[in-house]
Amino acid sequence: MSDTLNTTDLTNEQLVEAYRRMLLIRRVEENAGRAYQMQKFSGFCHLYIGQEAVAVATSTAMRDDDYMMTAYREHGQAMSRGVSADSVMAELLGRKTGSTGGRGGSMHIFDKERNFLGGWGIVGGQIPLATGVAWAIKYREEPKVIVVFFGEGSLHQGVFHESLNLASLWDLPIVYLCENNKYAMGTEMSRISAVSDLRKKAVSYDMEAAQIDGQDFFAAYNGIKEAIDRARNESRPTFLDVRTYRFRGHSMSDPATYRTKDELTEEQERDPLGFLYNALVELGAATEEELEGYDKECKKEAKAALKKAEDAPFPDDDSVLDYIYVNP
Amino acid sequence: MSDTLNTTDLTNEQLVEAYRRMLLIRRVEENAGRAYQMQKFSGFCHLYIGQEAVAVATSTAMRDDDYMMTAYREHGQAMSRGVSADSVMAELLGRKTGSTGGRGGSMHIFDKERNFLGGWGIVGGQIPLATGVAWAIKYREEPKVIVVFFGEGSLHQGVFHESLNLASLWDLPIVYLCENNKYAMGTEMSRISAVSDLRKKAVSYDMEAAQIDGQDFFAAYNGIKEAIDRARNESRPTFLDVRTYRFRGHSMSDPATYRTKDELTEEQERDPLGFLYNALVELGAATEEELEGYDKECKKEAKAALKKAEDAPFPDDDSVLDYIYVNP
Amino acid sequence: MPEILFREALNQAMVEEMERDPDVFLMGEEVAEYNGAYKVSKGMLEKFGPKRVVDTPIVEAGFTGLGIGAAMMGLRPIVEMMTFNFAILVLDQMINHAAKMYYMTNGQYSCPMVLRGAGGAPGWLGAQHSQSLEAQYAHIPGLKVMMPSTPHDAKGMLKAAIRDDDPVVFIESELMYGWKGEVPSEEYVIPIGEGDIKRQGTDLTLISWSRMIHTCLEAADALAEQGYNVEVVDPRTLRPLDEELLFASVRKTNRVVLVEEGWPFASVGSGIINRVQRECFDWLDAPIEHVASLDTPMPYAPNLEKQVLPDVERVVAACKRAMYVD
Amino acid sequence: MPEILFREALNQAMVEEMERDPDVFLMGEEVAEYNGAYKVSKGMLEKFGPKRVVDTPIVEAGFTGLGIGAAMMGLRPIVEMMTFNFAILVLDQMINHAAKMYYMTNGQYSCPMVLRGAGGAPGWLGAQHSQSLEAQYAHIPGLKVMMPSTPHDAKGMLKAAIRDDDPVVFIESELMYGWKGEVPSEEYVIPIGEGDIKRQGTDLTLISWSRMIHTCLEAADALAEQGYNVEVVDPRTLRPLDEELLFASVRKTNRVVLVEEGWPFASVGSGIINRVQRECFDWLDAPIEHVASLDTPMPYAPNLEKQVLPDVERVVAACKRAMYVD
Ligand SMILES: Cc1ncc(C[n+]2csc(CCOP(=O)(O)OP(=O)(O)O)c2C)c(N)n1
Ligand SMILES: Cc1ncc(C[n+]2csc(CCOP(=O)(O)OP(=O)(O)O)c2C)c(N)n1
Ligand SMILES: [Mg+2]
Ligand SMILES: [Mg+2]
Repeated sequence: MSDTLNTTDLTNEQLVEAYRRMLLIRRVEENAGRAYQMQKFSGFCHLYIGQEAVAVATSTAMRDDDYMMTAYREHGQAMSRGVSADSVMAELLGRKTGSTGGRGGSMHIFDKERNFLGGWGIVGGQIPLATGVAWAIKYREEPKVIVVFFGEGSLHQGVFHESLNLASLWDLPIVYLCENNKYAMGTEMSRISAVSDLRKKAVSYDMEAAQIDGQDFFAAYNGIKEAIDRARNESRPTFLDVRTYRFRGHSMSDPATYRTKDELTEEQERDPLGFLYNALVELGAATEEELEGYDKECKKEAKAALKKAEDAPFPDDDSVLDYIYVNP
Repeated sequence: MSDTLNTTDLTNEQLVEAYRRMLLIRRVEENAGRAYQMQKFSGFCHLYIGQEAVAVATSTAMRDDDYMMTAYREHGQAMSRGVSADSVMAELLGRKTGSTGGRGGSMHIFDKERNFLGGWGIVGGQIPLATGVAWAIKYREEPKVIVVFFGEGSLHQGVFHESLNLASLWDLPIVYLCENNKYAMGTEMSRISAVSDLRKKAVSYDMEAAQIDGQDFFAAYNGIKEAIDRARNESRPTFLDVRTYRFRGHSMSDPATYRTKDELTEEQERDPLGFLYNALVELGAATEEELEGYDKECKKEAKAALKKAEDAPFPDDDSVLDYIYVNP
Repeated sequence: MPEILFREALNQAMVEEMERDPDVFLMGEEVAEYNGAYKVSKGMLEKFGPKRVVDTPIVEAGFTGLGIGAAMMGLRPIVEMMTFNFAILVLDQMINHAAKMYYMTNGQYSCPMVLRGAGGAPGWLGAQHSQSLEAQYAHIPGLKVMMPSTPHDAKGMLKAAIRDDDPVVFIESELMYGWKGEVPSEEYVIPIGEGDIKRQGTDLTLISWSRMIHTCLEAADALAEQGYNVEVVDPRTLRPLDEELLFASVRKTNRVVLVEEGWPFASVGSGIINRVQRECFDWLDAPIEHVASLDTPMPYAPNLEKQVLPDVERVVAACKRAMYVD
Repeated sequence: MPEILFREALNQAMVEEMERDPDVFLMGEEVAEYNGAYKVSKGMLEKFGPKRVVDTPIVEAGFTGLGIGAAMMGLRPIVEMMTFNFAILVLDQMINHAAKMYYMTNGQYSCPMVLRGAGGAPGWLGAQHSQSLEAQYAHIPGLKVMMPSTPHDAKGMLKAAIRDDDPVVFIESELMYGWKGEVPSEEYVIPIGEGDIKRQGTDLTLISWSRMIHTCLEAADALAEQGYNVEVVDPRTLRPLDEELLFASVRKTNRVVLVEEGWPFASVGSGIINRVQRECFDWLDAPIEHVASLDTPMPYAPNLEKQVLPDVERVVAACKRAMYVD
C-alpha cells in the first residue's frame, strides 16, 4: 500500500470524511440487503458493497455543481454525492419520503439538489444522456463536468461507442467511468470482451484513457481527479477502466455461484474500507477507536434510516397519474 | 503505379475479365443515371461510379460459394458477383424480371444463386446480419467466408461495434470492408469521426486491420485477398479501410456541392478503370483496341439491359401480398 | 396570406423559436452544411452558426440520447431524424429514457425536446424507407405526438412543440415537403392537443391526419358531387388526442371512416376507433370503417405500391359502406 | 397429466426442438452458464454444449441481428431477450430487417427465428422494467407474435414458433415463470394463429392473453357467483389473429370486454376491438369495454403499481358495464 499512501492533495480531515462516507454506504447497503431478505421490499436490489471507494473517490474529486449519472447500482453513488441514507432507504421501500417519492425505486434514484442524475436501468442507456449533459455544459460555457458510471458489461452496447465518438469529436467535458467489477451478472469479462485491456476502447476515439485501481482510495482519487481536471480545464473526455469488485451477488436474487470462494476471499482482502482504515491509522489521521466510533454512528444511521422508511407513508394513492407530463 | 503492377496471383486473363466487369458496372450505372434523369424510375438511386475496383477486386478474390452483403449502393457490387445487367436494370425500373422481381428495388438487390445477400438500406443495419452469416458458416463448419461492405459513414453506428466485438470474440470468418469514399452524403469523414486512421477502430477488438488503396486494383485485390484468406484459413475477422471515391453525388438528387471541382478532378485522375486500363496495356494483357472493343460491348450490353427492362412487365398486380410470410 | 411550402413553414417555426430562445438548437444528420436532406433547415447554419445548428455522425441513438441529456439540463433540442424509418433506432432512448424522465424522477427532471423529421411513403423507396410509424410513439405515455397536414398547421404546431416542456415527436410527411399552403405572416401557435375540422359536413365523419387529410378532402369532394356531405376531422396531435372534437363530430354525423397511412393492426387508427366505439356507441349507425395501408412491407414497383397506400377510391368506397349506399 | 412450471414447459419445448433439429440453437445473455436469468434454459448448456447454447455480451441489437443473419442462412436461432424492455433495442433489426427479409428478397431468403423472453410487469421494478410491449411487434407485417397463458400452451406454442419459417416474437409473462399447469407427456404442437376458449360462457366474451387470462378467469368466477356466465377467449397468437374464433364468440354473447396488460392507446387490444366492432357490429348490444394498464409509466411503489395494472375488480366492473348491470 504505502507507495500510494496519501499521494493525493487531500487533507487528513478530507480523508476521514471520505472514509465515513464509504462506511455509511456499506452499512446502509447491508441494511438494504437485510431489509430485502425480510421482504420489506421487492424487485431488484443491486448492492454496491465492495465498490464504495470508487464512488466516494469520485465525489471527493468532484465539485458540488458537477454532475454524476449512473446505472441501477446507484445507492452508494447517490450517497457519495450527499444524498441521505434516509431518502435512499425510503426510496428502496417505495415511500413518499424517498429520493424520488417512491415513484422511481431502487434503480432510479435522482436528486436534483445534488446534481445526481440517476439511476437508469437500461444497460448503457445513460451513456448518451450523460454525453448530452456534457453538451449542455459546453453549450452554456459553464466550468462544470459530468462523470458517468457504467459497468464493464455495458461497454459493448452500441450507444457507448456512439457516445465516445461524439464526445471526442466535440470536445465534451465528461468522464466515462467504467466500474469494472469483473462480472456482468454471471458473466466474467473475458467471455464478452474481445480485449482485456479496456483502455483500447478509447483508441478508436483518440481519447485519453487510464486503468485505475478502484480499491485503493488514493489511486482512485488521483486517477479520477486527473480525468475530471482534463474535462474541466481542456474540455476533453476521458475513459477510465476502474478495477473494483462487488462482494455480493449481482442483485439480491443472485447466489453468485459463478465465482469461487477463494476469489471472493482474495478480493475481500482488498476491501476498500479496510484499505482506507489502515491508511488512516498509518497516517495518524484517526485512531482505531475513532474509526470504530464512526462505524457505530454509521450503523446507527443506517438502522435509523430503515426504521424511518418503514414508518413513512407510501405515496398518495391519488398521485399515480402525477408527473407524466409537465404540461398535461 | 508500377510498384504494384500485377503483384497479384492473377493471370492476365483474370485481370482482363476483372476489367471487363468493372467496365460493365460503369456503363450500367451511367445508363441507370440517365434512365433516372429521364424519369424511367424514381426514388433513391445511389451510383457506384468510381468505386468499381473495390467490388470487382473483392469478387475476384472470393470463391463462388462465399457470401457478399452490402448496403444500398449495391448495383455494382451485385454485378461484380455476376448478377446480370439485365436483372439489375429491371430491378431499378421495378420490373418483374428484376433480381427481386421489382419488389425490392434499387436499394434491395438480392441474388440467392450468387450468394449475394443484399442490398440493405438502414445505415449499418446489415453489419450484424453479416456477422450472423459468418456465425452460420462456422456453425456448419463450411470453408466459406462472408465479405460485408459498408461506407465510412456507417461505422459510428452502434451495431458496427457490437458486431466487431462478437466476430473477434467468437472467431468468425468475416471481412468487414469499409468503402471509404470520404463522404457520407454531404459529410466529409473528418467531421464525424474522432479518428482519421480507421484502423484504430479494430484495436478495440484485437482485430487485424489494414488500409487499402481501393483505386489500385492490384493493391485492392491483394489486401482484400489477405483478409479473405485469414477468414477462411484462421476463421479470424479483419477490418479493412478501403480508400475509394464516388464520382457522382450521393444519390441522383445530390448536386455534391460540398466538394470542390478540383478535388473531383484530382480523384478522377485516379479512376480505377483508367488505372487498370493502363496496367493491362503495360502488362501486355490486352491491346488498346481490345480494351476499346470491350467498352463498346459493355455499352451495348448496358443499353440493351435498359431497353429490356423498359419492355418488361411490372410485377403482377395480384402479387402484392405474396411473400409476406413463408407460412401464411 | 402568403403561400409557402410545407418545408418553409417548418423552417420558419424553427427559425422564429431559435430567435426567441437561445436554449433551442437543431441537431441531426446533414442539417447544417447540407441545409437538410430535405432542405427543411435551409439557411439555418448561416443564421445561427455551428453551435446551434449541428451536423452529426450517423448515430441516431447516440445523438438523440445526447439531445435527451441536454433537455434534462433545460436546453430545448430539436433533434432531426432524416426519416422516421431510421428513428426505430432511437425508440429505446425515447421510450425508456425521454418518456419516463419526468415520472421516474418524481418531477425533478423533464425533457423539453422535439424529435422531428420525415415520415410516410414517398414513392419508389421500398420496404425500409416507406413506413408510417406513428403508432410506435402514440402508444407511449410520457410522449406527445404531432403530425401536421398543412403548412399552416406545420408552423403553428411546431412552435408549440418547441415551447412545450415534454418530449414531442413531430412527424412530417416527406411527400408534402414541396406542397404549398397559406401561412399568416403574424405569429401564431397551435396548441398541442387541439384538433381541427378541415371540412364541415353532416353525413359522415372522416378522421385522418398528415398527408391522408388531403386524400380525405379529395374523397369528400368526390362524395359531395354525389350528394354526400362529409366532415373531415384532423386531430393533428395524436397524443394527447382531442377526443371531444372527434366525439362531437361523430355524434353529429353518426358514421365514421378512419383513414391512416400506417399499417392497420394495433395502429393509431385502431386506437382512435376504439375510443369512438366506446364513447359514441349509441350514436353510431354503422360500423366504423378503417382504411389503412395494406398489411404488408412496402413493395418497390409503383403498381404494387399504389395498391398498398390508401387512396381516394378506397376512401370513397369505405364512406359508401359506412353510409350503406351502393 | 404431470404438472410443471411455466418455465419448465418452455424449457421442454426448446430441448425437444433442439434434439429434433440440429439447426436450432439458443443465444442470449446468461442463457448458458447461468442457466438463464429466469432459469428457463436450465440444463441446456450441459445438454447441448456451448456451440448451441450461447452466452452473449449485452448487445441486444448485435446478437439479434446476428440471429437474423444466421436465420437467413437457414439456421433456426432462438434469441432470448432477458426482458422485452431491452428488446426495444432490437426493434430496428426486427422491423427493418427480419420482418422484411422474405418480402424484400422476393421470397429468396426467409428468417426462421424466434425472439423470446420475459414481458410484463413483475412487481416493484419501476418504469423501465415493467412494460408490456407486444403492440410494437403486432403492428408489423412480416412478424408473428405469440403470448402463451399456460404451461400447456407455452410448450405447444413455442414448438410451433421454432418450427415456423417466419420470424416469431414470443413473449412470456415474467410473473408466470413459476406458475404451474398440466402439460401432456406426449408430443404436441399448437399451431400459430390458433386461439383457444379458456372458459365457455354465454353472457359476455372476455378477450385477453398471457397473464391477464388468469385475471379474466378469476373475474369470470366472481361473475358466475353473481349469475353471469362469461366466456374467456385467448387468441394466443396476436399476429396472425384467430379472428373467426373471436367473432364467433362475440356473435354468441353480444358483449365484449377486452383486457390487456399494456397501455391502452394504439395497443393490441384496440387493434382487436377495431376488428370486432367492424365485423360484429350488428351483434353488439353494448360498446366494447377496454381494460388496460393506466396510461402512465409504471411507478415503483406497490400501492401505485397496483392501481396501474388491470385487476379482477376492474375487469368485473367492465363486464358489468358491458352487461348494463349495477
Ligand atoms: C439493455 C439491457 N440488457 C440487459 C439488462 C439486464 N441486466 C441488468 S444489469 C446487467 C449486467 C450489467 O453488468 P455491468 O455493466 O458489468 O454492471 P454491474 O452490474 O457489474 O455493476 C444485465 C445484463 C438491462 N438492464 N438492460
Ligand atoms: C440509420 C440510417 N440513418 C440515415 C440514413 C440516411 N442515409 C442513407 S445513406 C447515408 C450516408 C451513408 O454514408 P456512407 O456510409 O459513407 O456510405 P456511402 O453512401 O458513401 O456509400 C445516410 C445518412 C439511413 N439510410 N439509415
Ligand atoms: Mg460489472
Ligand atoms: Mg461514404
